[in-house]
Amino acid sequence: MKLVTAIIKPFKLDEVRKAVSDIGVQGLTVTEVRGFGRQRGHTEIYRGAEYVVEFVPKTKIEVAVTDAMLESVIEAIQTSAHTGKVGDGKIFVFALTQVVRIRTGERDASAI
Amino acid sequence: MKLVTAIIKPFKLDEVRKAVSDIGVQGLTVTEVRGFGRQRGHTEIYRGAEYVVEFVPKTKIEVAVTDAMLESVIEAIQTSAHTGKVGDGKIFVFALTQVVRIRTGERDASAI
Amino acid sequence: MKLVTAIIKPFKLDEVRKAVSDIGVQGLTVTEVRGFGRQRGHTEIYRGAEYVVEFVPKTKIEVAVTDAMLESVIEAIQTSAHTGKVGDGKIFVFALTQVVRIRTGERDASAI
Amino acid sequence: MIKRSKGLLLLMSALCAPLAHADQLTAPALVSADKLSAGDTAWMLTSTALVLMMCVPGLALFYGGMVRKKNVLATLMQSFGCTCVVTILWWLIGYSWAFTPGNRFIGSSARALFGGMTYIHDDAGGKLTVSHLAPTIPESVYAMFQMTFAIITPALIAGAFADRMKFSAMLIFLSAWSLIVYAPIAHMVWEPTGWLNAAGVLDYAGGTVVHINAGVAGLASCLVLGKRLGYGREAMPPHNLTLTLIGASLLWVGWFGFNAGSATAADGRAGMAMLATQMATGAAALGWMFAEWFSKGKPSVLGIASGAVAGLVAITPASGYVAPSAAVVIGLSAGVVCYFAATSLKHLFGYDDSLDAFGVHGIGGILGALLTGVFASKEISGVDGSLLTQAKGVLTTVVYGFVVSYALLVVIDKLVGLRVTEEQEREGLDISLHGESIE
Amino acid sequence: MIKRSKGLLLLMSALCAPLAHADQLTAPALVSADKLSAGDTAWMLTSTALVLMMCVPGLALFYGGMVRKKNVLATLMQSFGCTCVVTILWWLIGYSWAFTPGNRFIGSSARALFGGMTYIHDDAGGKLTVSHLAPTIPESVYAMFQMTFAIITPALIAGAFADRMKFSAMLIFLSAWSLIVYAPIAHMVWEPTGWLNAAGVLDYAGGTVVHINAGVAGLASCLVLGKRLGYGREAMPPHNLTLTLIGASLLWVGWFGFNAGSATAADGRAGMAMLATQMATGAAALGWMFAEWFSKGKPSVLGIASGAVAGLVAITPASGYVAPSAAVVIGLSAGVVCYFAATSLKHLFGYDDSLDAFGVHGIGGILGALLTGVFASKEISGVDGSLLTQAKGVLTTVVYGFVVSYALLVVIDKLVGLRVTEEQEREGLDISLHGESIE
Amino acid sequence: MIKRSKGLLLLMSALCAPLAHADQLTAPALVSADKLSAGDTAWMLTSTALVLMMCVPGLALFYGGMVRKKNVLATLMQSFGCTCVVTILWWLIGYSWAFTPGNRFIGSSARALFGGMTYIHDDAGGKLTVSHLAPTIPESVYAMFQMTFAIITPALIAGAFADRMKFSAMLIFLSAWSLIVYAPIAHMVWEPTGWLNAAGVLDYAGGTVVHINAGVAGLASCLVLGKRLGYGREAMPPHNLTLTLIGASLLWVGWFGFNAGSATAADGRAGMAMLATQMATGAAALGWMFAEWFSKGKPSVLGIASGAVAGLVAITPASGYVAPSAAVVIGLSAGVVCYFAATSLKHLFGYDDSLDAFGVHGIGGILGALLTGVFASKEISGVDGSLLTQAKGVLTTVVYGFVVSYALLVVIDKLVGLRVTEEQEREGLDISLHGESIE
Ligand SMILES: Nc1ncnc2c1ncn2[C@@H]1O[C@H](COP(=O)(O)OP(=O)(O)O)[C@@H](O)[C@H]1O
Ligand SMILES: Nc1ncnc2c1ncn2[C@@H]1O[C@H](COP(=O)(O)OP(=O)(O)O)[C@@H](O)[C@H]1O
Ligand SMILES: Nc1ncnc2c1ncn2[C@@H]1O[C@H](COP(=O)(O)OP(=O)(O)O)[C@@H](O)[C@H]1O
Repeated sequence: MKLVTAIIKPFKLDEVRKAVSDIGVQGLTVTEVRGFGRQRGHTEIYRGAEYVVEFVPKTKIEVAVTDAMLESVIEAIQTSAHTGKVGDGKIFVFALTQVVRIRTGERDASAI
Repeated sequence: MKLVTAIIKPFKLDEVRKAVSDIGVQGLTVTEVRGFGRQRGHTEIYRGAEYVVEFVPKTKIEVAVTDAMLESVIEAIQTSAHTGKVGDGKIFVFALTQVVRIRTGERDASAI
Repeated sequence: MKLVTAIIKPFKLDEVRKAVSDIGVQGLTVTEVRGFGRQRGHTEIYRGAEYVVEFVPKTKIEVAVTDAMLESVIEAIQTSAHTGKVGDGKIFVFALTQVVRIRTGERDASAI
Repeated sequence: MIKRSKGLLLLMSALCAPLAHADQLTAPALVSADKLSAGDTAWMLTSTALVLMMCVPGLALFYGGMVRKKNVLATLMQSFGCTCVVTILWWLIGYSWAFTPGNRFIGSSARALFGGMTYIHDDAGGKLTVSHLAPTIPESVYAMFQMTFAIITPALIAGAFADRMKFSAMLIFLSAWSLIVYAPIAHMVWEPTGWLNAAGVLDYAGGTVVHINAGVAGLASCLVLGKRLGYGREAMPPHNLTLTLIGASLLWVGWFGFNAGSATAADGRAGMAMLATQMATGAAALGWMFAEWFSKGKPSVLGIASGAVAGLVAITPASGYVAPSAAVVIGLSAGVVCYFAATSLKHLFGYDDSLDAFGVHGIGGILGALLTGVFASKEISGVDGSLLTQAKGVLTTVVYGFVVSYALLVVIDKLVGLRVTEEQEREGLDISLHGESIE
Repeated sequence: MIKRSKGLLLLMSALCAPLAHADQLTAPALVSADKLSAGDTAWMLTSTALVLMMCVPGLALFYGGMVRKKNVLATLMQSFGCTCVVTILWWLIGYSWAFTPGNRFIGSSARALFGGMTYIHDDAGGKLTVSHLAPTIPESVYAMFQMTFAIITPALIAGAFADRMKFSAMLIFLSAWSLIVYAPIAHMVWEPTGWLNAAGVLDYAGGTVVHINAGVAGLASCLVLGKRLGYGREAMPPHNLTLTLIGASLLWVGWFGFNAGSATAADGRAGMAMLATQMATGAAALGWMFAEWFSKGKPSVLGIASGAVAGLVAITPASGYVAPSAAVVIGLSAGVVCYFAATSLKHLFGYDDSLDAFGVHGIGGILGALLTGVFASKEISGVDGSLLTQAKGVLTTVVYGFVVSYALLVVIDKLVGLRVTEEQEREGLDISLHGESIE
Repeated sequence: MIKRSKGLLLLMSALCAPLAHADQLTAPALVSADKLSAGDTAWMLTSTALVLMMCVPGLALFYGGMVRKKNVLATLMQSFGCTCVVTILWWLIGYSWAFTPGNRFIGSSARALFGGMTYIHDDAGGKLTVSHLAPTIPESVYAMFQMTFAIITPALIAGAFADRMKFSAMLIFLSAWSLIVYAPIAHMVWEPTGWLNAAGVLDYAGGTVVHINAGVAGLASCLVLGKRLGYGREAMPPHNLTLTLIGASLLWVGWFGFNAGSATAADGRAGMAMLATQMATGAAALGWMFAEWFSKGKPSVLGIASGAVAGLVAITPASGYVAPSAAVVIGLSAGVVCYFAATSLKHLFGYDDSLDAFGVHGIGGILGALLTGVFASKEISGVDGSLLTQAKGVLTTVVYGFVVSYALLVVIDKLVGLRVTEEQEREGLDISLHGESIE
């Protein structure tokens, strides 16, 4: 099993969620994050004091998937989160050694 | 070493924290997240415009543990976070290739 | 490839960001988290009701790096986030099985 | 009360045809427009606006900031909804039952739907009705001014049952309470035919009618409703004391309309009432702050704000009767006493008066009502106070208010149920009751 | 309007040298200081402060809480900026065009830069100018009071084009609108030489001049500007209804200055206007709340607050003309009608009146203006209402206001562009236009 | 100042037994109740409420929104705590030292604990004391009105030492400052026996006494305390400008009580003062906004709000002396000058006047005081202004205020320490000093 983590542009969240649901993903977890990268932040000025806000708001999505589904999920995220402009974000894939569903105690594949 | 990540119901945080402390966990990290899954969200209506809020507030707990403690920690989380109702959440386990304690520079097991 | 995750003191964020940029890190992702560990929280009292806030605000940094850069990045974070006081935080390293740049579809090393 | 403008009236009557003195009225009456004082009317129009501001947004914010984030909108909704409902009830019958002559316990229905309350344009003679309780201002203004008191009183109760009462049940309860508890008590204490008024009970601006009354109703409701889910186990810190401090500040400012407005005139008595209000509030806020500082080690924003409100509550019955220095004493004691009431009393007895409606308004109101008997100055008010008479007023209100409120709640619980479900309480009232949430 | 103080004036004139009655004035005039009423002046100074409070912070918060977090500061900026710009324009020429005698459509330039508006110190004779529309208060106070109306009206329009208009373009539009639309309409309806005033159109406090006017301008602007990016697709829930409720509450409180202040005196008519305002607001808030409760299953904070504002809007033209019970009817209908206007109408026609400037102020204003013709009481106001005459006023304003606003917007769009870029709208106006953000 | 009601008084005295003219008083005196003007009293009661609202919640929010989230409650606490402490000090001795006749530098102790300030009920003759500075309103009202000025002045200083001063040390400093700096300066400038008053220094509502005074004390405190931890290195953006805008708006609204209230009457002079206040504020806000827009490329919410406050500050000494058009000029210059003062001056000299107490109140106050000398109109005020005389008042206040404040701070630092520890500052004052935090 793998955990697919994607850092995307916030306003893309709904599209991505739909995209992965469509290919059978049952659940995912979302975190508001701030990103630093090629995409530039902005400058704020308060009474003459300038603050360069290097970080841009991003949304992080985590989806646990079976190895079988991995590629299609990556595919779905990449196309739905894509705008072609700098700052579209990244997808990171990790190996999951175990998954447990708290409610039932089910483990691994059946717990996803 | 492993990193145990659990997505739980927010009001269960204290119980879970106590449960893992009791079995000797020294520290953990908590993040507010939003979850999408079998548990339904709610609907908000503002002047006739309906918004289906698919995401439900969840709390994410991350605990780095030695392989030896892994099972007991999973056990502790699963029982303390359990309500039996849909939405109880998931536990994900990852392999940790390294751990460093910033203050001392200690590495791995001793750094946890 | 590896993902380096560091839990640091919030006011250290800028220093750490500079430190890793200096050694060539192109991007990173930041999350506000709450930490529980050796560092004590504080107590709040509202009309006689005492609340022990066990958690202290922390900042989580995630940096995807090539294996080649791993050590230097850990090194950079550890020195820049270091105050020597309890609560400096931890660095966790995970193996990354895949990385994708959403904008271009590039994969792995070139996507970081 | 005899008005400052009497001199002027006399002067005029000396010139014009002699006319009955406004202050001889024993019931609302139609008078010629030039019997009014524009100055008094100006101040009472202003006072009305100030007292409305106390409830919305003042009280709404004071309470809203103290609850958990998931309940803030529901808490604001309680104050706002109460404002709207009582407005209608006051017009329906409340004003008439409270402020028209009647029997010893309740007024007549003469002013139902504000019937008979008139203003006749100058072209048609320039007459209008005035209340016998405020002969130099239009009755419409007096009815509005008193309406704002009728509005904020039930809204205060909500502090005791925050976070767990159904909005529907609350509307039913507050409506019934406003008519069955508030109106009669207001009549007994303030209308000359009321027996407590006749008995000489002093309540300048509502320490008894408003605060003790709301306080004991609050106690009744937290007893009937029970504690909040997880009370004592889960942390329930105020989510945003910025709102609470804005609320406390607007309460303070608005209270000038409440107390100085109760002079129903822009005169020296109003000035004394305002000054006493300010002194007591400052003293009480410091009293609470230092009591907390010494006993807990830190002065808190919630503490100083609560202290200010405690002082405002305690000086309410006394303002207009006492000198500034007496006000300082009243305020100081209110700050310290209410500090212990709010921080210890409820934990001692174990009821969940969530936002201390009883601890601050009940206790502070009782303290103020009694001290009014001690400090009332004949020079300022023309009357002497009596601890015993005051105690009579307090006791009547405590017993009547508590018993009837308790009964009402039990009945409504049987009929529609008072409390939200466990899931609703867990999810928060904002989403579960109102389908809204704040970011 | 003949004042309460007439009696006093008579009395004095009987003693002093006979002097022209203030109420015979047909243009601003210099009078002796003792012709003023301190009571009326006190209330009008207060009313001015109350109406300014309606716009900042009242309206600013009412709107600010309804937008998304990324646009809240920009929304506050619209109200605040409008306040400053209109202040200058009113001094420049606005007041003169609106409130000095002129032709049937617009006033003269006699008071440009407030020229001729004087106060002469007692040492030099103690004289000052008064407006023929408010002879018992200083002209400076009347001009200030009316300025606050001129300020809030364009600020109301912003609700329709929230989240997408350039701040620069907005300043240009509101400035032009204030002079080309507001001033003439105010003159036509309120200044005796204005043709609608002569025609007998009743508008006590601005249902036509302020609300219909702003409402149709809002409709025009959301038509010209088009919908918000992602409208209908993306969720755009209000980010913080706490602010909206504070705003609604301050609007309610301040509206007493708006309506009761329009009596330009502290008299019985002002009292009736205040009472009517309160009754209508309470009834409208409940009307909207229950309409929503029944149709959607939950009463919302946004709903009850919107209902209150709808009631305030609808009673604005009627207050001072109608009895309290009539006000309840007007309010109730306004609550229900505006509920459907705001929740269905715009979705029906598919325009994006983001914060319902038209749905609440336009519709509510029209309803109120017409019902004023139905419920106006001769006893209270000395005049009879006529549905037809009212309709004439409504139609004129709707047509003139809509057409000119639409034209203005199209022209300004050509000149400087009305709308922000897609990136700016996406990032949020706070950062993109003002370089600021809230935590 | 001779009152509008003089005409009426004359009329009455012509009829009744001749009585001394209120305006001949040189010290507080006992007068018959019918010597008062209900209209003037109504306005002064209102003004008092408005000025209190300026400090809490107005100033508290204006400052609270500008600090970092971890310090917002501590900042609110500074304003609220100051309000309570000064209330007690004013009663203790402050009022007496400031507003009773004494020597050239300070008043007598005749009114300590408000002793001798009386109101005698009509039954006992209907007499009361009035101040020689406001003979047509009760002395209690005048003392309350002036108390609100004494309250907000030290609260303004807090803007300079935000985020780093101990709450305990602040209470000690502000208390001492209120008695040793505020009271004497108020006496010198406003009480006839004060030498600056005798010298003809014009300060209608406190440009010198309040703003210059607070501004230089602020400068002294940020010099003594030093910079905030991480100043210049770490970002310290305002955490929530919504609060700041609410605060600025309430300051604006409340300032009508401050300036127009300083007429101590509801007359034409008050009207002129209100109008001048509005014009200057609008002009200053636009001045700052455009200055920033041109120099930095964007108009900001913090900018327009700061500009409004700068205008209010600058017009404070001039209102009541100048015509509306002069007010526009004063406001515009204040907006532009303070913009540069707040954005460049402190970076130039490198002191950390955190919220620009000196940059806005100090500079704006000095500018306004001097321009009052230039624009004062004899027609309106009965007196001519003199730049030189004004400069004398400014200089005295700057030197006295700065030196004494500096000395006080150094002494208190020695005694109890002024500054929090580094850990406390890092963690935030809300938690470290008050044990509270906002979500
Ligand atoms: N090496 C990295 N480690 C972790 N997160 C990264 C890394 N590089 C980029 N990110 C995340 O991806 C986001 C987008 O990256 P950016 O370089 O701005 O654009 P792009 O993805 O189009 O190259 C960043 O804001 C950051 O949150
Ligand atoms: N495949 C997944 N990947 C990541 N997070 C998930 C996944 N499935 C569920 N979750 C998280 O677990 C939470 C609970 O899951 P849900 O399906 O609602 O109930 P249950 O865990 O009882 O099956 C979700 O809100 C989401 O945060
Ligand atoms: N076992 C762990 N798993 C996950 N996070 C941890 C763990 N131990 C500590 N942390 C994180 O590191 C932070 C600092 O740890 P702490 O024990 O307080 O100080 P130190 O890192 O100096 O030992 C904690 O607040 C928590 O966020």
